[in-house]
Amino acid sequence: MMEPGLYHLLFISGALFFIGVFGFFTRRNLVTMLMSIELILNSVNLNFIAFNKYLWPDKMDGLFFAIFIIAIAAAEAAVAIAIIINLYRSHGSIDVESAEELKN
Amino acid sequence: MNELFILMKSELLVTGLLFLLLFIKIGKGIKNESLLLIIQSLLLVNFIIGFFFNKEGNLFDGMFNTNGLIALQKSILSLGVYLISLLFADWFKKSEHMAEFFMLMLSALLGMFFMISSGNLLIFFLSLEMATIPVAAMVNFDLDKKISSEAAMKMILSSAFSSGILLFGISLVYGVTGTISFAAMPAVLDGSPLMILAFVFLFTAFAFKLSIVPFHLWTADVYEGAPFATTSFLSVISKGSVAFIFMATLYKVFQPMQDVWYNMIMLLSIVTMITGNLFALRQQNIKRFLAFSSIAQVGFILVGMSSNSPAGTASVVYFILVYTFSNLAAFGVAAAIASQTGKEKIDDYKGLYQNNRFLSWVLALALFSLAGIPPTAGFFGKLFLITAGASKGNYMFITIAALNMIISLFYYLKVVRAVFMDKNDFPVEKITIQFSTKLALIICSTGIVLAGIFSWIYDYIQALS
Amino acid sequence: MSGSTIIFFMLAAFTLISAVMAVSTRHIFRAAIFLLFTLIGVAGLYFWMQYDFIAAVQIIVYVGGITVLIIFSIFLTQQAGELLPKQKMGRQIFSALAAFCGFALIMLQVYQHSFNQTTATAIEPTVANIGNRMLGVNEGGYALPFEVVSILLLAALIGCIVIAMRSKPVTS
Amino acid sequence: MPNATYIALIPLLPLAAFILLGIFGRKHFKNSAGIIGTFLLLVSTALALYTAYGYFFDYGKVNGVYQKLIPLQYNWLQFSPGLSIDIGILLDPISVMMLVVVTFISLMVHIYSLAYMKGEERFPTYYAFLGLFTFSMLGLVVSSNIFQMYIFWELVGVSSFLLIGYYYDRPSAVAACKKAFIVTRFADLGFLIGILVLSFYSGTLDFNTLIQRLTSPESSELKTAVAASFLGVSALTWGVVLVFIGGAGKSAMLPLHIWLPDAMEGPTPVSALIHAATMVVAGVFLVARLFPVFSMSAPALEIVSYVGISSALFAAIIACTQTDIKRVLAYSTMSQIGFMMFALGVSGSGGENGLGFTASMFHLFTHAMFKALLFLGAGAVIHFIHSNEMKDMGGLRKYMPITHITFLIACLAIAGVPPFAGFFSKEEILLAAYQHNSFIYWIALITSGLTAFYMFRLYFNIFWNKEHEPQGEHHHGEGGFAMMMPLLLLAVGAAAAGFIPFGHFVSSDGAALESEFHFQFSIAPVALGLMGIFTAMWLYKTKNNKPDKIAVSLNGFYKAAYHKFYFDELYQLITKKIIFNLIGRPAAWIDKNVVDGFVNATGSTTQTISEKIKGFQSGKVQQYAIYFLAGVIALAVLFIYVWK
Repeated sequence: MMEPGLYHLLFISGALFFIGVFGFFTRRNLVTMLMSIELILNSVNLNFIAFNKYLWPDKMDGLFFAIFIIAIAAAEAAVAIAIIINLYRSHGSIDVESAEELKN
Repeated sequence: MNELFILMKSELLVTGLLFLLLFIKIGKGIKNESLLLIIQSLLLVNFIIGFFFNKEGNLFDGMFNTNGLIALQKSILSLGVYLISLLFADWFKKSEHMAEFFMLMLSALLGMFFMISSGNLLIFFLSLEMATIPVAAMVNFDLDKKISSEAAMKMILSSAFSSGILLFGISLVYGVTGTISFAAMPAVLDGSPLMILAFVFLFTAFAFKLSIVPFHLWTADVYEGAPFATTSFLSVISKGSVAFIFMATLYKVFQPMQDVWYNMIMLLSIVTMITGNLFALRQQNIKRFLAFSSIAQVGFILVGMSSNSPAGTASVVYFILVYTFSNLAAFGVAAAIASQTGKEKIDDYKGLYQNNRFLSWVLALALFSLAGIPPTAGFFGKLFLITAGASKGNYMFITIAALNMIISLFYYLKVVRAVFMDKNDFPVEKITIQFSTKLALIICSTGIVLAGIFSWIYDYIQALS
Repeated sequence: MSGSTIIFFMLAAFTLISAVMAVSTRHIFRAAIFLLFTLIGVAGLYFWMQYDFIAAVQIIVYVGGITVLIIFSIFLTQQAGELLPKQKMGRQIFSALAAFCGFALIMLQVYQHSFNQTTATAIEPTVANIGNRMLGVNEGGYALPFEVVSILLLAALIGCIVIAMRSKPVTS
Repeated sequence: MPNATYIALIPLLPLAAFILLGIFGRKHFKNSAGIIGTFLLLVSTALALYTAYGYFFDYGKVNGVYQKLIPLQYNWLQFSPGLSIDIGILLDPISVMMLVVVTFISLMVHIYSLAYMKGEERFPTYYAFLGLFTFSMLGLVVSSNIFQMYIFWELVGVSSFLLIGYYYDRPSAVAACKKAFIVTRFADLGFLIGILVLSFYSGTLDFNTLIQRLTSPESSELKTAVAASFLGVSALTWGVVLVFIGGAGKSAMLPLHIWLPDAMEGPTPVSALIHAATMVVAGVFLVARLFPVFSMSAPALEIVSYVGISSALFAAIIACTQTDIKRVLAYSTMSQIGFMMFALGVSGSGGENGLGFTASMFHLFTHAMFKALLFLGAGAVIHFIHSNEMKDMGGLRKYMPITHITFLIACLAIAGVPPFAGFFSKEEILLAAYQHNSFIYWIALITSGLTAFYMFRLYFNIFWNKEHEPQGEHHHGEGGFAMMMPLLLLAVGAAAAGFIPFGHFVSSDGAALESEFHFQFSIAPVALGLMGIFTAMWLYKTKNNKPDKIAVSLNGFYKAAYHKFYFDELYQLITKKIIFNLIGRPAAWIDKNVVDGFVNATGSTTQTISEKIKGFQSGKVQQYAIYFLAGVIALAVLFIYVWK
């Protein structure tokens, strides 16, 4: 087996991304869906850092992108959790299938 | 330093407004009525200042760009926000958290300003999120309604998923090209399969925000559940801003890949128009109806966008201006009716004309404009889009677009017929309209009529693009 | 096989297995803990790449912030000991298929692509370098995004407060 | 040079009437709306006559050729340096003639409506709409730019929509106006695309430049337009054929005529305006306006002439069987417009060849007179009887002498009996057809015989046949002076208009065209016409059962014609078949008898499809995300592997 490098990291991040996507599709609990989103964002961060390190170390674009993504993830998670808690209070459940009144 | 204040004047002004509101809220002691008046006048000032001290230039190593066209686009968005503050006065006054609502709306607007001006994928992504996350909170503002929180949940989860896809796309673009700057990108785009893949990922984020089929599924649910003020913000301001930056990105950054994106846009435009029309036909709720009709309108915007020419830019900007007037007028009328009677169904609109002449005429005008019937401005808007799109010589595409325009007549006329001609034993009773709402409806109607007749408006936009 | 390689593969396996567990276990607390492990695994990968600063941020913000937030929300919304509801089999299969197709497509393209590479000298990702750029306004400076994010966080804060601070009971 | 202000006032005065009455009419001019509208139009008519006098006898002619003058041009929207939308006035023989026709007929309708529409609740609205309608048509005829014309063209559509749906509390009126609007918009789509094609190849929207660029043999634009082809047909032909589709829609040519008979739901004076001078002749005018370009494409001209002749024959046959008098007149309009169309189709451009063009315009002119007269007369009859059905009429000659005489004049004119107006124009058309295409000539000859027959069938059924029995109610006579004056004026026109040496004024190239009389040539049409008249007289002059007997013996054909050759049914059948195969649920569709089949069927197809696809909008956010990802993957695969 060769020295681990860019392609290995891309494999990990791709796998992580689609594990997250799978979780997002199948989890019925809203909080666990949010957790899947965090997995997706993490995989993207991994991509950025890997590209930064192995391909473009002359600038730090990828690194900074990753830092800002973490900040955005925090903001998004906070608002999402506020919304989920509010939904819990009005619907009495955080099952995604309990909130399907709007359709067609 | 002086230059920073001039180039970023809109952004600084909106930030200033945001903090002013924050301090007012902390200080307390102001009634909703007077606060709303203050906000409205500040937003008007914001709109007016958009026309002064415009300069071309960039800041922060090209992360922030501005020019006459961008300033005009910002002015259109400011106008929309100002109209929203007037239109839904009734709802604002009743709301407990009006100041917060405006703070969120202003921060979303600020995000859109940065987005339009962005010269780099990072700032673009951040401002896109900034234009989304506060809106998700705004969707939840009917705090005592179940559907409002359901809509907010759908919005935040869908948009988080979409940003995940977008970010993956951006990371691939970064990996392939080594840059995230818009200016440097065209030179290093290689059109390799991985690049196309990355572009598709990137593209879908725009498609999501613009509600292009098949990335539109959240739209109608969120529109229906959200309060009217948020719905109209989403369908007009949010869509407009994304359309602007989308166009700029396609024309400037992805110019080398135009063969790919032309086909993609053509395909999705056709699918979007058809799907939007088909779904609009069967809607009973006025918000859902307008949601799907706006999806069909986006299909049309894509027709103009596909032209990849200054004429395309001008036609899209012009159309969005007209669309702002028409759609806000339609939402304004619907909100006025809903806030006093709670009626949101099209069947409830039967015989509206009997007691509410003014509202009926404004609604009819707005729908005619959306349907593109001359001599309303909507006709010219669609016409310019089609003419711009036709410059590519793809007549099949243009014919399909024009056919869809006729199909859309069916459902717009259906509503107009309900309002004017259908009989109803219990029509909507006489509705008292707030002064500011009336003012906004008059501004919108005037805009619908005059934006078509005054050719200098289009000439002005064209001169800038 | 060098020690660094072994560490890499262990980290990778740890991350991916935790991630799979995080999306498949039916105990919600375990899911949260596996998520934590995944995040730590990713932080480990950053360390392995010698990007210490980002690894530290990852641990502080994710592990210290977001995971705690998630666990709090679990406390607020979930009865302890209850298993998560099961998704329909059809949906599970279809989702797995879709995710796998996407993964295969991306991997196919990535492995077929020969990436360009810079020849310029690298900048070490030290805290000093990062700090200088974070607040720089010239080439390579990130002051503007920094400010934008700060306003975004403010807006998110306002949004959260309004939504969570509800006084009236739900009517319909 | 003409004075631009006067000419601009011609369309602007009716617009002023529209704005004034539309905004203030209901409050301030409840009773005086009619007078105001009529007065403004009177001024406008006077100005039009003045302009016509000036153009034809003073400044219009240079070296024996009528010039195309542009007294007013305002650059409205500049697309690119060469391409702009202007608002302007183009004066040439046909537009000047149309100015006179439109204002005159509209004035007659205005005066007539003073009495006819008296006491209507929305009287001011009615006059406002009439003003808008007149304004749009006048704007259309003077357009100097093809795009300006398109805008007015759409405005004509909108205002006819408003007028046909004037009685908006009648469901049939609502259905009719919707049908008219949507069918003509389908056709307008052809026009719009045609404009795009023509302007794309000519690089201009201005009529004069466009015609010049696409007709002069050495121009490069013409060469590219002829060379470019799509599906084996040159771009030039596509362009003009698409424009013709627009014209055919407005002019109710086969098969886009389905809206016309239903459009009778509007008030009768409006029908007079639509049929005589405004909406339906717009299509003929459009072809005439672009005639030089049409004449560059032989296939296009052939399409025009065959569509024209088949509409003429088809409508004449249907008209023989209708019992609603307004429907008879509607089909007769369609038939006469068909005459004008094929006259254009068989014409060439310039000199002696342009006989068809002159004949067509001449017929448009005379037809305006007698068709307006027929409709207004029919309006008087309906006013008197309170019914549209022939069976309720008969023996009215004693009760309405003026209407009777004027109606007779109009019938003689349309039947082509010398020396009434229709004789001259129809004869020219037949001559043009004879010289060009003998097949069309024979069909046209038969049609003109049929025309005489159905018109006199109408005439005898209304004024002779059985005796009228006053049913006790008090009779308000024929209607006042306001209703009779237009009839008399139009009767003078219908009787005498034929003596105008029309070819001197209007011809395809502006130079005078001598029209000759061939005595021998007119024998056949006149004889056929008289034969038609006498047949009608024999059948319908007195009450008898001959028509029924004939109907029985011709059972199948009569029935087919009575049902408009099952045209609506055919439409339904075709659409149903398509839906059949698409959805596979035949049974539910068969017994559903929809009147405006095509429009409704399209509507319900889309409705059904939209019902089918609602599953996509399931309300499940995870499903949305799956579709999202599927869309991403599909697009990526499509553009990476398939569509490179």
